[in-house]
Amino acid sequence: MAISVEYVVKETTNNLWRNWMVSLAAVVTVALSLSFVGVALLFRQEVDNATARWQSGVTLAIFMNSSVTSLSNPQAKAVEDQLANMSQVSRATFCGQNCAYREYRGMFRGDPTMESAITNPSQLPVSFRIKLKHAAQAGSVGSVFTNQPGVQAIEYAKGEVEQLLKISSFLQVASLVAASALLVSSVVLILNSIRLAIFARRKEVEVMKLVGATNWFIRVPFMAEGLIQGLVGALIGCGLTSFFVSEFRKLIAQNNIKLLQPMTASAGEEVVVYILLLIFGSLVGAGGSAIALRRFLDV
Amino acid sequence: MAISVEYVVKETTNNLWRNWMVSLAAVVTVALSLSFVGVALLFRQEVDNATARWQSGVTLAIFMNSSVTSLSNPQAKAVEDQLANMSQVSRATFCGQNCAYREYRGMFRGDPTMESAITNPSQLPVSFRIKLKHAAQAGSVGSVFTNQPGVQAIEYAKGEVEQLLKISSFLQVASLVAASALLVSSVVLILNSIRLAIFARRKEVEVMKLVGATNWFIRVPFMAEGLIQGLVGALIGCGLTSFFVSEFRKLIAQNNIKLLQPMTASAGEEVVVYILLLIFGSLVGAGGSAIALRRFLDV
Amino acid sequence: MIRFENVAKTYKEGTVVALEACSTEIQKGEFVFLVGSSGSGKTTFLKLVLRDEMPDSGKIWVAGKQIGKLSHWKVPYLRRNIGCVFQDFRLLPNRTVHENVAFALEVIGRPRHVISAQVPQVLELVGLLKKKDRYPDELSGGEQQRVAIARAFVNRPLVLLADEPTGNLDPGTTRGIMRLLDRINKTGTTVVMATHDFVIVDSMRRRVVELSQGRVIRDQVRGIYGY
Amino acid sequence: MIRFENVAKTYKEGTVVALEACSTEIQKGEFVFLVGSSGSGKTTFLKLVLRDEMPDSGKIWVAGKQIGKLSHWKVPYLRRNIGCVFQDFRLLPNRTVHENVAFALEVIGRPRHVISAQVPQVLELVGLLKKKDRYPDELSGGEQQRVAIARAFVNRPLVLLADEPTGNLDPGTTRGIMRLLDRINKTGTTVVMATHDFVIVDSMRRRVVELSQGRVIRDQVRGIYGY
Ligand SMILES: Nc1ncnc2c1ncn2[C@@H]1O[C@H](COP(=O)(O)OP(=O)(O)OP(=O)(O)O)[C@@H](O)[C@H]1O
Ligand SMILES: Nc1ncnc2c1ncn2[C@@H]1O[C@H](COP(=O)(O)OP(=O)(O)OP(=O)(O)O)[C@@H](O)[C@H]1O
Ligand SMILES: [Mg+2]
Ligand SMILES: [Mg+2]
Repeated sequence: MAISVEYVVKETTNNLWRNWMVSLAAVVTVALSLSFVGVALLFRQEVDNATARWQSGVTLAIFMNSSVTSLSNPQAKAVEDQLANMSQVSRATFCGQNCAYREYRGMFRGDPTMESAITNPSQLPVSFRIKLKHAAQAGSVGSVFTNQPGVQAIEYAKGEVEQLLKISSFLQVASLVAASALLVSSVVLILNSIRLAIFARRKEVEVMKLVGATNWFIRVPFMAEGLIQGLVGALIGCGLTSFFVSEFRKLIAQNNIKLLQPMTASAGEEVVVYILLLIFGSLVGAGGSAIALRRFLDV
Repeated sequence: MAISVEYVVKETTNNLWRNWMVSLAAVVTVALSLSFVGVALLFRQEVDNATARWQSGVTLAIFMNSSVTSLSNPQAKAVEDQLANMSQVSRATFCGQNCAYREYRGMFRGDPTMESAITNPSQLPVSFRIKLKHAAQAGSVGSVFTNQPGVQAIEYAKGEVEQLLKISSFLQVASLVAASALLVSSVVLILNSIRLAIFARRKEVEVMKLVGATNWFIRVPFMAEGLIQGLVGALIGCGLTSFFVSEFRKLIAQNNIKLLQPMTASAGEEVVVYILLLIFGSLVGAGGSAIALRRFLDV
Repeated sequence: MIRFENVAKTYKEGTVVALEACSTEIQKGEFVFLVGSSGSGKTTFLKLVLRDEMPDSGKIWVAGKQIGKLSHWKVPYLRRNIGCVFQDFRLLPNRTVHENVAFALEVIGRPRHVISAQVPQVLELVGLLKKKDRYPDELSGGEQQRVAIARAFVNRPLVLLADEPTGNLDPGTTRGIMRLLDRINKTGTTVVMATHDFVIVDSMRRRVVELSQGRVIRDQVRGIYGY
Repeated sequence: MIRFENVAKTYKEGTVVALEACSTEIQKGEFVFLVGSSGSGKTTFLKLVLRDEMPDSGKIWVAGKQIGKLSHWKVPYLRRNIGCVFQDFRLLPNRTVHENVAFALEVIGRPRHVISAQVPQVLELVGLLKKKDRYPDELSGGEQQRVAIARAFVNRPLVLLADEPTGNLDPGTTRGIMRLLDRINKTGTTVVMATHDFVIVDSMRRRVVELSQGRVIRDQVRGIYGY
């Protein structure tokens, strides 16, 4: 049997309006919880992108003694040969004193202490920058060179990247935990708003059943209610996510926070996140309705 | 008329149990929203403490040319005299090459590039570290020395502190906005759970009114319900706050994130935050009950 | 029109017996009083006809269909052939008389022109056309019950079930309702009415089916309330 | 015991008149039938006595107090002097007979030993002591109404109000309820009962107050339902 769209719209609007407080709370909670999900997802994407850049660089560096100033030094040569023969190494490049000086200048531009400290490439040690096939092998490759003559130190490119990854994964876990707790609240709120709608209309439902309305005719307006709450919540959640992320980027850009600067996500990646949020929203709405209809609507 | 405690406990437990789903959602939402409040408050406290330390240090530094190696240099002497005569300056200390070297070693401990770069105090510039009466005067004081002979650069201690303050205030605003939206949801959820309890017991309430139960006798179990939800939510919120904050500290300590290391709050400050959360929780609970009783319980 | 064959129905997992080996047959166009003391199973009988409850055992035919075999989604279509009237009217308080009656047609998807044709017709029949814009609480009990009957009858059901439709009404109003049910019955609609009102039963002299502890203990063509 | 002086009561901002210039007096220990057609104001009369509604004008005395002047928090104490019985019983389905009756004492803060003494006594009076552990839906309609009467009476009220207490019951059960009310009246309790059941009114021959459109149009000492 055809259910007129007009009827569903009218009844759903009525239902939403009658318990506007609960509907609003449901929408707000869905929006918040999905914005947590959205921020966590986008953040993850951005951190992935940022660390991908880092990873395209160096995973391991072997610093030579100050006595070693170029590749022509036999100790440097020995290291180079060894690296060339290691299957775990995907690429190894030599960074001479000029390379080190360029890097140093770039790192400490605008910092007078540091700038005045090194004024000559010869002050800096040379090093090998090694890209591995698998980052996890960094330790085993590094240990080979630990006591090699001429080698001053092994540096793993972990420092900042790892800190960034750890803080971001901590924040992600925290926000996903908050999001899932909120999603539970959202489902309960949606469920409740439908339950109250069902209750407010219990007499009508009773009469409908008596005079032979089909079950779907009775159910559809309530289902539409849950779906709308979920979707509106998700839309607002998308807005919040985009607002938060763009504000955060602005803040980072304005303040020149170097560590976080490479964090970006492409428009395509953002859209995927928003679509995910909308899907989540409708699932939450549909889930809430389904439970409410099952438990409180006896048709 | 005395209301027996046993009666209130029994009825309140029943009410909470009957709509455990809504009660749970209410408690979870209160807990989450208060943990946002708690984290925001504690974070603010910690950032205050951290920046207070920074501020007890230096707000302005004047770096001298590499030709200036000690206070006995007339250019250094000139700067020192000028500083001594400026009323805006609260304290100015000279940091010679040994002082600079100590600082440098501390800053880059464990970083071979940097450690091997400077192996001698004579490689570093000397500087004056100045504490001002009002941080806002940093610009005007600094500008006096900009073109002074022997001065290489003026550094303002703003960089990191300001970044920290900006990011933390952004996170605080975001989490307080989320917290207030969630507090609204909490009130609605508590209100709802009481509304459902009132509804589930409407027949009993009707009989109670008929046989002459006093209004308070009828109200108290419902009020207790809201209060308990608010308080339990607040307790869990305190737990979440303390868990989050301690995990965050652990993370920072483990990873040697220097910028964030000075962030701590004393036990007393934490306790104040927890008490605030408990007060918020009971206010939310009482607010929710009050609205529900007013709107849905006709006594 | 309605046939019960050895129907048994219990509540609360068999602990409360409502109907037991109940068999009877009601023909098209009959007017039947269902009598019996409180708890004898009258309401249960009517609920079974409406398939609001399912029998524990036995077979029930309504309008030619064995309703035990009816699939779940067909139940609404069965109900469109059955009108229902209750003691407590069950009108929607926020709808006018006209809207209350029209509601019954709307929710089964009748087009608007059918509704605007049929509702005034049935309101005329129950004598409430002039009060069609009043709300239920602006009507007397008897008038409200007539609206309920109009709603039950607007879809021209084959059967009209009435569960103590006059229990709340004063004797004068009761007589009005009975005349109305009689008129509806004369249009060919089968009427089954559960009642405690022996004055009505005794004065109308229609078929009386008496239940006692869930069994048919009497079936009289032109019966009275007691023996 | 109950005195109405020119009481008027309207609903819906004065648009629906329920009582108009209604004056009457009921003495301690009387048994009064309140009759009148549907919508004549019987239920409104009882609600005013209970202070469930407030009159628009006029004065009402119950048990020696003018209840219009009663402050809000004293209303519960007024109600402890008044027992109420309704057509639909209003029992709590998840409590046994004993618990239903005890509930009325619990919620007014009676100590437990008083409850365990009084409840069996009143259940004895209504003849349900043996069924005290049953739940309402395991009882017949008449038995349920007797539980409701027990609950209304357990606190030994001065007045017992009954609004169509036999509307749902079959004639045999109705007679049982009337005997019980009669017994309660003989203990000295004033009984006011609104009813449509002319058979009862005509057979009991007690004082009859008839309302019509909110006015007392008849007050007969040993009256009948009609004229
Ligand atoms: N939903 C239910 N749950 C449990 N028992 C029920 C239910 N409905 C009815 N009963 C029991 O089934 C039996 C028959 O009830 P039914 O309502 O059919 O009687 P009735 O003849 O309509 O009585 P009345 O004249 O009081 O309306 C009774 O013992 C009743 O207590
Ligand atoms: N809550 C209410 N809101 C609006 N009108 C009401 C309300 N309660 C009663 N009325 C109206 O007041 C008038 C008197 O109603 P009341 O219930 O007192 O009559 P009654 O004598 O008890 O009738 P019945 O025999 O049908 O029970 C009626 O017209 C009724 O419609
Ligand atoms: Mg029945
Ligand atoms: Mg009435």
